[in-house]
Amino acid sequence: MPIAREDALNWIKACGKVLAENRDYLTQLDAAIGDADHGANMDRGFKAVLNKMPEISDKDIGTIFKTVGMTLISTVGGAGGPLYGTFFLQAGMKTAGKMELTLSDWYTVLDAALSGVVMRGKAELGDKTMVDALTPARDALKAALENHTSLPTALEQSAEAAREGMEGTIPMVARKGRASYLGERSAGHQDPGATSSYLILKAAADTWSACT
Amino acid sequence: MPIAREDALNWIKACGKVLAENRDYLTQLDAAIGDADHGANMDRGFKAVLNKMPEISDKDIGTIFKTVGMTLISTVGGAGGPLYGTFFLQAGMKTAGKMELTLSDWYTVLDAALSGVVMRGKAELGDKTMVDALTPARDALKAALENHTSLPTALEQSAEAAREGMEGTIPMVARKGRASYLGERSAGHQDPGATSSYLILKAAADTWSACT
Amino acid sequence: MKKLINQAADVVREELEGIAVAHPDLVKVHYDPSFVYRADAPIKGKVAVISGGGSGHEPMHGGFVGLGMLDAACPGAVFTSPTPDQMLEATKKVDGGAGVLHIVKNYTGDIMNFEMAADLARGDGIEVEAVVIDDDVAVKDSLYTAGRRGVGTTVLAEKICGAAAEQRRSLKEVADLCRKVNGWGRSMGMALTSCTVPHVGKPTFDLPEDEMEIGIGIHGEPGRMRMKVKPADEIVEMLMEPIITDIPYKPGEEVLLFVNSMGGTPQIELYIVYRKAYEIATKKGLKVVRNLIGPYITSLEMAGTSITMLKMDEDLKKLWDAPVKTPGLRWGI
Amino acid sequence: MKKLINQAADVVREELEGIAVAHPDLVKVHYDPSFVYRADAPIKGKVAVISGGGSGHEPMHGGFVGLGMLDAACPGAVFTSPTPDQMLEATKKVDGGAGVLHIVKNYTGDIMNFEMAADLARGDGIEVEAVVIDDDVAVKDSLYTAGRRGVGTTVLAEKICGAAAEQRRSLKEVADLCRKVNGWGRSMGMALTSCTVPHVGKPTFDLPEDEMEIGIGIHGEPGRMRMKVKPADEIVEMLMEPIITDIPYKPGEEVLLFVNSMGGTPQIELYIVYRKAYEIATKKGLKVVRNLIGPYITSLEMAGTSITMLKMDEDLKKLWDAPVKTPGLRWGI
Ligand SMILES: Nc1ncnc2c1ncn2[C@@H]1O[C@H](COP(=O)(O)OP(=O)(O)O)[C@@H](O)[C@H]1O
Ligand SMILES: Nc1ncnc2c1ncn2[C@@H]1O[C@H](COP(=O)(O)OP(=O)(O)O)[C@@H](O)[C@H]1O
Ligand SMILES: [Mg+2]
Ligand SMILES: [Mg+2]
Ligand SMILES: [Mg+2]
Ligand SMILES: [Mg+2]
Repeated sequence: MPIAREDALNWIKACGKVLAENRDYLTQLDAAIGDADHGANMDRGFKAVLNKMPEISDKDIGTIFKTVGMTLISTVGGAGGPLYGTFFLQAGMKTAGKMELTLSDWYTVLDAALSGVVMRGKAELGDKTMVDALTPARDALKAALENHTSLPTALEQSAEAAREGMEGTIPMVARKGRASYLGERSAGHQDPGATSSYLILKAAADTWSACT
Repeated sequence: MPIAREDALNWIKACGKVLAENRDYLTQLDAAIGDADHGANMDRGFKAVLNKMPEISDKDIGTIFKTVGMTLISTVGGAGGPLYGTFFLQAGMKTAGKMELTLSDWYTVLDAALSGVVMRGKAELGDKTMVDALTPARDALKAALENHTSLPTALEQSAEAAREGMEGTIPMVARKGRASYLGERSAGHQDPGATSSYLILKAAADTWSACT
Repeated sequence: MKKLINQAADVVREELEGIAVAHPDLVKVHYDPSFVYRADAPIKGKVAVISGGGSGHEPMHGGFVGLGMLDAACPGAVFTSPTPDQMLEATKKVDGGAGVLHIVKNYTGDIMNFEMAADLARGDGIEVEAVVIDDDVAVKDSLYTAGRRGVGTTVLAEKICGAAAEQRRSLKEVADLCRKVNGWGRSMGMALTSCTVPHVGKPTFDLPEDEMEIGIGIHGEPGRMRMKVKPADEIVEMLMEPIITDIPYKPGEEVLLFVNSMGGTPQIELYIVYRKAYEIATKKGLKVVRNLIGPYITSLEMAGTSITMLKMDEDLKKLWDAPVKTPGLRWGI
Repeated sequence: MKKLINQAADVVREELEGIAVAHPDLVKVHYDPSFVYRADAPIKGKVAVISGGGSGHEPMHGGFVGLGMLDAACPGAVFTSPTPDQMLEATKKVDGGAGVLHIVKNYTGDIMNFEMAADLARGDGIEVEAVVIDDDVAVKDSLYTAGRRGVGTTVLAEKICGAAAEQRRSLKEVADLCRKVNGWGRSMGMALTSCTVPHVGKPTFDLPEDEMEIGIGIHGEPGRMRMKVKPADEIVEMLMEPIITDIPYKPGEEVLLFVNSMGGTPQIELYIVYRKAYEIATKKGLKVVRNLIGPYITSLEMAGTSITMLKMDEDLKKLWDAPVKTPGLRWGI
């Protein structure tokens, strides 16, 4: 079966869980090159999202994603709020009215979500931001689509690409976001936003491993 | 020979030296039950006194002591300034015009100096102040006088009584000065002012050990 | 972590509750979304000046709400910029029909959240102008990065623009004035200790007993470089040099000199810093005609200081001297 | 020790130099002996109000010199009361012929040094009254001890007596007023961290990461007791209880509530403290009609807070509201 409404809901729940678990880890990464709040911000936002679950549990995937986006925008703040908010709003636009998603749909979703993030934050590849995790993840999906890879494998490859992208931020000198103030001192640290992006995409791969 | 002008000057110099050496020790004692300044205060005061030495090196003992008192008053501040200032002013009154001091003179001096301290600070024996070192020192001198003890021995006995008085402040609960704010918590600590008083009287015994 | 707080999660809300009972004559507090606003808002025909940012910088911004300064301020979580709905609701609450100026510090999060709020407010028919403050010379300015941070000049811009709005200048005039103040202000800061974000519970960075951070911002982020602690005079030289060599001060010009505590540095030290900063400015031929000394834009309990210089002209001097009555800044009334 | 200072021995002098260049319109600084005095002193026919004490409590007292508050302030070494010659010279400098009030905090050193100065000044033909402030309820009052310390009420007394002197009340009236304020004010403080006296170079006391001192004074002295750190609300209860149960507050009465930072506690925490203190006062039926929130009587960079309550009447309210223009406190002008 393709990714169903319930699967989408489960993914959001899984995001909430994994971000709560990694709250201190993300904050620690942000303390090194930022302001020590990324974990708390994401956790606060997804806690608010989980509180909204009852309202959206019978809605279409577009409404689900849009609600997640709106909730993140009004509860996260900082850079993460508008960026992840836009990510889910864009995902919601591409899935308006939909009750299930194929691999090709998911590619369209991630591509639109990433474009939203880039449009909002104006970061380029190599700026040491979440874009450095999201872009290879999107590209991996595209390659998987072209290679007719199965959905679970494609999701795994996408998450793996995000992980590599995330690790790839370590040597980078930040040009966007708070880490950019540190100049050369930002090198040698993993970007917190790239890390939360990886966690979210990994949660998708884990949650949807039985989808086809 | 009795205590001569030069001996008096040498005692003041010895006080300056011993208080500089014990600056940190006195401050440490004051940190425990006061405000961590007694060492710095006494050292600042006696440094100013030493700067005045050239002016008074040819003066009588009364002028020497009076100048020490005035200088301490205008440079020490805190409780120590007025108390030791008064101590030396009173000593100066009893030695006005004098070029040398006998044991009996010295007893009169210390008695007057102590009375000045008590008048100014209104502390009683057992209040955990310098009075607890000065009083037995004065009493020891009196006993020595009555027993026709030699000057050096009398001074040693007086300093030893001051030391015992100083140590006797350890178990006391302070009723005067800054340590009184601590209530019961002031017990178990040696009083800084009693300690500086002992150091000053011990310096007299050491400096005047060859006097008769 | 030792702080006079209850639960880390309640810090901002309880602070707002304190402000509400402390200054009912000056400000009111709105919760969910939370913002502080002038007790007499909206003021018909007056441009409203509002700002916002993460909490932990008090008195900025909530302490600057009142006559002659801000009409509203939106506090985010500690060191986290507020959300668009806070800025939107505050904008609606204080708009007196003459438009609203958003004073935004140049942080990616603030920029994005405030942009969203401005778009939404414009959608509701409110005229909004946003001016971004980016005065921190510790950060290299560049088209390819997030640019300079907004720090000390923000306080001065809020005072000056608030006074201009009080004179009933138009939104465009107040916004242009704000851009002028930003163009004429430069800041740099340093830290002797880290601060501790309440929900983190431990210092953001470890700083050995003999080291300091130079070129810090106001969010507990490490600075541009770490070095051995130096005497105050040398530290002040390190901060003043980049400020003065940057545009736009020329000998003979008048300046405002602002020596700020990062929160934990007491006033006795600030005056030692001011003394040297004044000496350096004067030696360079600048005339210090106004000053501000105290904890005005802080980073929780961080020990350290920042210095801001603002070039002054007659208009700015008059606006600076104009009456201000807020919990955090008051004179002339 | 990390501080923004040069040499420990130069701290007070350099601070005074900073004050001198920062506020030439308000105050002048005299060195050797050192004191800060009103730029327009002496004021003919006005009672002069002066105070003094160890340094390290800034803005008290030097920051309170100016119109409507002190005519002069004498800074001693850090935490060491000034010497008689400082108080004498300051007294002579600001006496406008109507006499001089010495506001003295109840510490043995301050009492003795100020007494000597008053005697000398009287010898010079100047009328001097001295009023001793002893408002710290952490210390048991007793005839057999040094008595209570003078803490937060001092700031309030200086403001109120300064306003009364400005109205040209007589020396006796201003002194009686000061005694009334002292009788109506009560304070208690606590510390989360010790402070470090510059010339000592290490903290006065060691306080483990999970402990606090309750009932401290303003000289870095340990408090009445040490205990585990508690939530802010419980701490405030521990401070408010002894203040309120002491004379002289009755339900229905009006009070001024003063929440003070010991130096290192930032404003965000002070408002959390204020919120609870206000709640407790209100629950006891007291009407909080005025307040003061900030670092006004500090203990270097110590983290902690003190709370002062002062019973108010119509006269005190008017005097509190009267214009004041000093580096550390300003309103109405
Ligand atoms: N301009 C940008 N474009 C994309 N991502 C960005 C941008 N600026 C910052 N980020 C991401 O946001 C993350 C920080 O988020 P967060 O800590 O929540 O916000 P803040 O920096 O405001 O405290 C960074 O690690 C980075 O991945
Ligand atoms: N009333 C008093 N009478 C006699 N000695 C006193 C009195 N009060 C304080 N002292 C002495 O002064 C000492 C403290 O001096 P110092 O630290 O210089 O002054 P301060 O207490 O003002 O900081 C105490 O240790 C005590 O011996
Ligand atoms: Mg962050
Ligand atoms: Mg002492
Ligand atoms: Mg942030
Ligand atoms: Mg002292």
